[in-house]
Amino acid sequence: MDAVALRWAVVRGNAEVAPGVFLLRAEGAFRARPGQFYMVRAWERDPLLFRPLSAFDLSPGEISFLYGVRGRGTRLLSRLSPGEELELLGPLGNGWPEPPGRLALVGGGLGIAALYLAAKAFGGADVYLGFPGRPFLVEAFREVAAGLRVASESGEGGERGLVTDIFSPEGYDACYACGPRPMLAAIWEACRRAGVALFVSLEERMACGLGACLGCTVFTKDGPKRVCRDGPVFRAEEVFDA
Amino acid sequence: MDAVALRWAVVRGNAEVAPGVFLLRAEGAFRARPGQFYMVRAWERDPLLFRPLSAFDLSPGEISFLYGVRGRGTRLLSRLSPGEELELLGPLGNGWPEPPGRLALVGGGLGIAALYLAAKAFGGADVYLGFPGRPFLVEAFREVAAGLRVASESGEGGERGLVTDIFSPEGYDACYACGPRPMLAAIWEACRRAGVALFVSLEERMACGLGACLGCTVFTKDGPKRVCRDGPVFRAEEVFDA
Amino acid sequence: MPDLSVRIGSLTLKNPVLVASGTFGFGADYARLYDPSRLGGVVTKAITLEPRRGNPPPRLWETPCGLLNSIGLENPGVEAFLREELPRMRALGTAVVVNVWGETPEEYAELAQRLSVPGVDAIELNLSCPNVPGKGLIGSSPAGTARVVRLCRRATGLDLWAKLPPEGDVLAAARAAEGEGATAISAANTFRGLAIDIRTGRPVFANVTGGLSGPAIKPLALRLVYELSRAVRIPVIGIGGIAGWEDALEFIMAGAHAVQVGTGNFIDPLCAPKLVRGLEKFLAERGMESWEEVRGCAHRGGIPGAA
Amino acid sequence: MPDLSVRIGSLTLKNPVLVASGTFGFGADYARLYDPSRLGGVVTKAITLEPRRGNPPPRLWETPCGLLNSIGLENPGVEAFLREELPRMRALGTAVVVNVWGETPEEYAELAQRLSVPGVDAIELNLSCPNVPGKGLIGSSPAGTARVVRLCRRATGLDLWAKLPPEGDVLAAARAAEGEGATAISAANTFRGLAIDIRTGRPVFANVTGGLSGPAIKPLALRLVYELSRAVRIPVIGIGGIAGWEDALEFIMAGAHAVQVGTGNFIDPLCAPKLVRGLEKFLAERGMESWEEVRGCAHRGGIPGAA
Ligand SMILES: Cc1cc2nc3c(=O)[nH]c(=O)nc-3n(C[C@H](O)[C@H](O)[C@H](O)COP(=O)(O)OP(=O)(O)OC[C@H]3O[C@@H](n4cnc5c(N)ncnc54)[C@H](O)[C@@H]3O)c2cc1C
Ligand SMILES: Cc1cc2nc3c(=O)[nH]c(=O)nc-3n(C[C@H](O)[C@H](O)[C@H](O)COP(=O)(O)OP(=O)(O)OC[C@H]3O[C@@H](n4cnc5c(N)ncnc54)[C@H](O)[C@@H]3O)c2cc1C
Ligand SMILES: Cc1cc2nc3c(=O)[nH]c(=O)nc-3n(C[C@H](O)[C@H](O)[C@H](O)COP(=O)(O)O)c2cc1C
Ligand SMILES: Cc1cc2nc3c(=O)[nH]c(=O)nc-3n(C[C@H](O)[C@H](O)[C@H](O)COP(=O)(O)O)c2cc1C
Ligand code: FES
Ligand code: FES
Repeated sequence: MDAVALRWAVVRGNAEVAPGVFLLRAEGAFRARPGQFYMVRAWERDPLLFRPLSAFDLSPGEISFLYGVRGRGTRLLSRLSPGEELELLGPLGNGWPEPPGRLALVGGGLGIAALYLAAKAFGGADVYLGFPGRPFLVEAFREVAAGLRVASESGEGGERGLVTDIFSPEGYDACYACGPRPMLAAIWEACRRAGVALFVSLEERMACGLGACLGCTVFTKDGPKRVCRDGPVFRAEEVFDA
Repeated sequence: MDAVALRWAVVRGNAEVAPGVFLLRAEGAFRARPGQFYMVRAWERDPLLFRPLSAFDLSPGEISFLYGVRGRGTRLLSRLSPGEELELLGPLGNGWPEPPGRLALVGGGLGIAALYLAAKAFGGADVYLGFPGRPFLVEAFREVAAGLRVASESGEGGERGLVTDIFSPEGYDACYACGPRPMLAAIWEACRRAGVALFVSLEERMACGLGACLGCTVFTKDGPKRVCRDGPVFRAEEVFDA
Repeated sequence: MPDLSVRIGSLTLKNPVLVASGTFGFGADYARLYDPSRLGGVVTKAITLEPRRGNPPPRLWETPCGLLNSIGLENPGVEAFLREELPRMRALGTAVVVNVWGETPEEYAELAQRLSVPGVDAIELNLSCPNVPGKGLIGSSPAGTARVVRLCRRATGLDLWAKLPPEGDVLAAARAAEGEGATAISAANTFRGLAIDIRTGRPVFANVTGGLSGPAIKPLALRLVYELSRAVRIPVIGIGGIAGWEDALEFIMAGAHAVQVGTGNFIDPLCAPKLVRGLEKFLAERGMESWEEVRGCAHRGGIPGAA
Repeated sequence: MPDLSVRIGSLTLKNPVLVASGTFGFGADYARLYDPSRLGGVVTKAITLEPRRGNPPPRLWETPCGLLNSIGLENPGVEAFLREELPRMRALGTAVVVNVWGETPEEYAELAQRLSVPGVDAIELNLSCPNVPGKGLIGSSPAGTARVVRLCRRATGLDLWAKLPPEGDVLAAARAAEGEGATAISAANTFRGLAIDIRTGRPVFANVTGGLSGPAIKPLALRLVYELSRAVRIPVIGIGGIAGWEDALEFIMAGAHAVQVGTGNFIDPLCAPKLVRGLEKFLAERGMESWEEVRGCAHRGGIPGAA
């Protein structure tokens, strides 16, 4: 069983990389596998719970998170300044498996947060990113991707359209995807037809993050599974109707 | 009826003037009479309520509060840094009356917060301050007081003892006092004997601060009174058993 | 501009936002901050036949996102209310609802009768004050509720709002009130709670328990309003933890015709008028002209056309 | 060093801090953070005769200082529990209390009988799960409670803790449980609450209502425990919104023999062991050797000698 720790970390930076999207950097030596996440908080009792965020990047002495401002929790995170502290519980979840061969990483919107570390760790992967608005962090991905294609609504920073328009599973041994459910479903459709193994990272509301409360359960073909402990990464055939 | 406003003010400074005692300065043009207070907050819903604090000082473009860290609310206030904002509802309460002649101001502990503006506004008053620990802001009071005497437990910064040891009402037309209940009771005893008019500033837990909720009621000889609206300043014979 | 007005019995409120009994005095205090004519109505502090001085301090205790109070019905009595306060309240420019509390059903009826004067728009029967030493809650028994409403119904032609406690058999009490001619159900009063001062080991209030209000209780009050709005046909007025327009909207979606803001006034003194604006904006943005489609939509599969 | 231990029926807990059913799994998850042997005991997620998959997502919804849940009894069933989980739980080094839920009193009895094996220290009868579609709460009726406890009392020699809902006639249900041989009363489960998603106008949970837990309910649960500890002679175990040692102490002062931490585990995963340390420090600083003087002191005028 992996060790999990509850730690405080000092904020180093919290830059708005796109409207409502922040890259939060914090100090400390952290170990997480690609696709794992942390439960994050920087408040006392309101809101009550931690917020799950994927480890976006790790470097010696630093961890970073890429997050969008959605509600109260992420709004409070976005107000953090360097020197302030946040609480981190993790690393949590299974993370992406070791890739079996040629790998495509497909991310939609903030789903790209779960893929950067994968691109970095699993060298040689092609990366496909889709953005509803203006693309962000494309240059960072370019540095770690074997190939990179970007889709956006306006075509800015790449091609016009959805990430599902520019991605085809042909030629890959596996695809790892993270993003909104309809995007995952479309990619599953394509991978299933092409016979390419698809792994997806899911999101559910979480209370404990550790596997104890059964708040994040999804129903799969193999029975109920906890996104926080059995996931967040699942084989697509487990969670989508084939 | 006095106008009351709800306003945001930017913090200019928040210095710890003694262990656990802070002087919070905020920007803006405020008008309050000596002895009036503001309902203050710098948080969302936890804690739920504003905290009542006396206007310690006013100068053109600035208001300040002197407060001790007691619980959650004052602890949150103590963490405010310059540039951050606080919400102020006020000015509230009746404040000290115009003094009838020779005036003594008697403060114990953080009760001194309600007296500085009075010393400044009602020139020529003698000030008596008592501190359980090390005295603070004595120099500020010296500048505005006609006469100043200080008592503390160790004798540091003045005489050893309680403020009730160094204060005698003889020769005054009125005495205004703020501090812990036992101190007020002792001063009432002395003033009653000497036939000197005593006014005291009381504290009760408050929800609205405006007079609407009846949460801060004290029972007086003239019936129930609201500390926030009918007070916080009361004639001593109203609130103490003669 | 959408029409925010709502009809409760014989009364048309200009909007569904009222301020709750005991949290807004008689309106003058908050009038120093804003014009109460922006509100749908003001509910007074509970009025009793004789003046009462209420409970000794402390009367307030904060809890996580909640407030315990033990005010205990301090009020000047009906005579002084009619003489001193009502004339001022008539000038507020909004509906005046007088909250009353009696020791017996007969006292309620006497209050209702004496308050049947111009300027009083409705009477709210406080069947649920948890803070009177030695008194149970009339409103937690359907029979007690029925008796109070019946006697008051005979004593006055004014609209009668039955304000129920959130505990006990509330649905049965509401049906009993409806059966006896109540115009509306106000749901709910505070929940009975307790705090102990760990420095002394004693309950903080002389009366031991207090009434819990504020955002903490919102999910509980909302559940109650949802159930009540199905249990009775008369309008339900939602009360409990409303501190933003989103909260008010939840109550309306659960079936409330109107809402009352209590502790929300203390969290933000401008809470109530902000609610009015927020609700108006919501309707306008959705292109809705009135409350029809939204009120009670949680019972009908949601807002028409929402994903 | 004060003696923190407490006796509940035949069981001696090393300290009065347990973790509540459904919030700590079977102990292994939090064991990655700290050693559960520091706790007085672990209460399992509710076990049923057959495996259950529970309710569809979403199952959680945050409210001000509270948490609504609609888990719906997901669990592997008693057989898998005995085979897979119990052996691991025996190694935790603390008391193991198995929370059970049945559709009928007979199911409870069968569960109690099958769980009467080495390694199970007590059985907590969950008479109060608010989240099962179409099911009322057995524990809100004294007769239902009595019947469950009676059958279970015949089926097992283990201690039986009756876990009651916080609503309904709880005092009568507790007396009924005591009368039928329950060892302790666990008070309480979650309160029934509701949330509506204002974007859709629909209740957020498929099952409409959920159970409210967390600091928001603390004053309500504390009031209940205060009343229960006077209503029955068997120990009361206080549950509801405990998130710090001060909260736990309030419950003990109100008369609880032990407490359970539920949502507090989510607010701070180290909440429970911190509670143990905080309580120990409190007793030590006051020079008290045991819980005698503190437990229930709120009924007796407070801590002896406090101002
Ligand atoms: C394993 C995992 C990893 C994630 N990684 C990222 C990431 O790297 N970057 C990022 O921007 N977002 C990520 N999310 C989503 C992120 O957790 C939510 O956007 C966030 O919790 C919203 O909190 P809030 O207080 O701002 O929103 P609110 O809507 O106010 O939150 C209310 C409640 O809903 C929950 N919630 C709301 N949206 C989601 C969601 N999509 N998934 C889960 N819970 C939700 C919150 O946790 C909270 O309990 C991840 C989610 C999961 C489960
Ligand atoms: C009119 C008035 C003027 C005041 N002026 C000052 C001042 O200038 N400087 C200063 O240091 N203190 C002043 N106080 C006291 C100050 O309001 C409390 O110390 C403060 O509210 C404590 O809040 P907390 O959250 O830190 O403490 P907590 O104990 O956590 O507060 C819990 C609750 O108790 C209330 N409370 C606690 N102590 C008091 C108290 N003594 N009086 C009223 N309510 C209390 C809080 O408002 C809150 O509702 C004043 C009080 C009143 C009524
Ligand atoms: C300080 C205070 C005083 C109250 N006094 C009364 C009262 O006199 N009559 C009454 O019916 N309700 C009274 N209530 C209850 C409120 O009207 C309201 O029902 C309750 O607070 C729940 O709403 P909230 O959560 O918005 O505060 C009082 C509440 C508070 C907080
Ligand atoms: C996610 C979750 C799951 C729960 N599951 C159970 C359960 O299976 N059986 C039970 O008796 N109580 C269950 N409860 C209730 C808790 O054990 C506890 O009684 C309640 O949450 C109140 O305590 P708290 O405020 O400390 O959380 C659950 C509570 C939560 C939050
Ligand atoms: S969040 Fe608790 S089990 Fe996943
Ligand atoms: S604080 Fe509300 S009346 Fe004084």
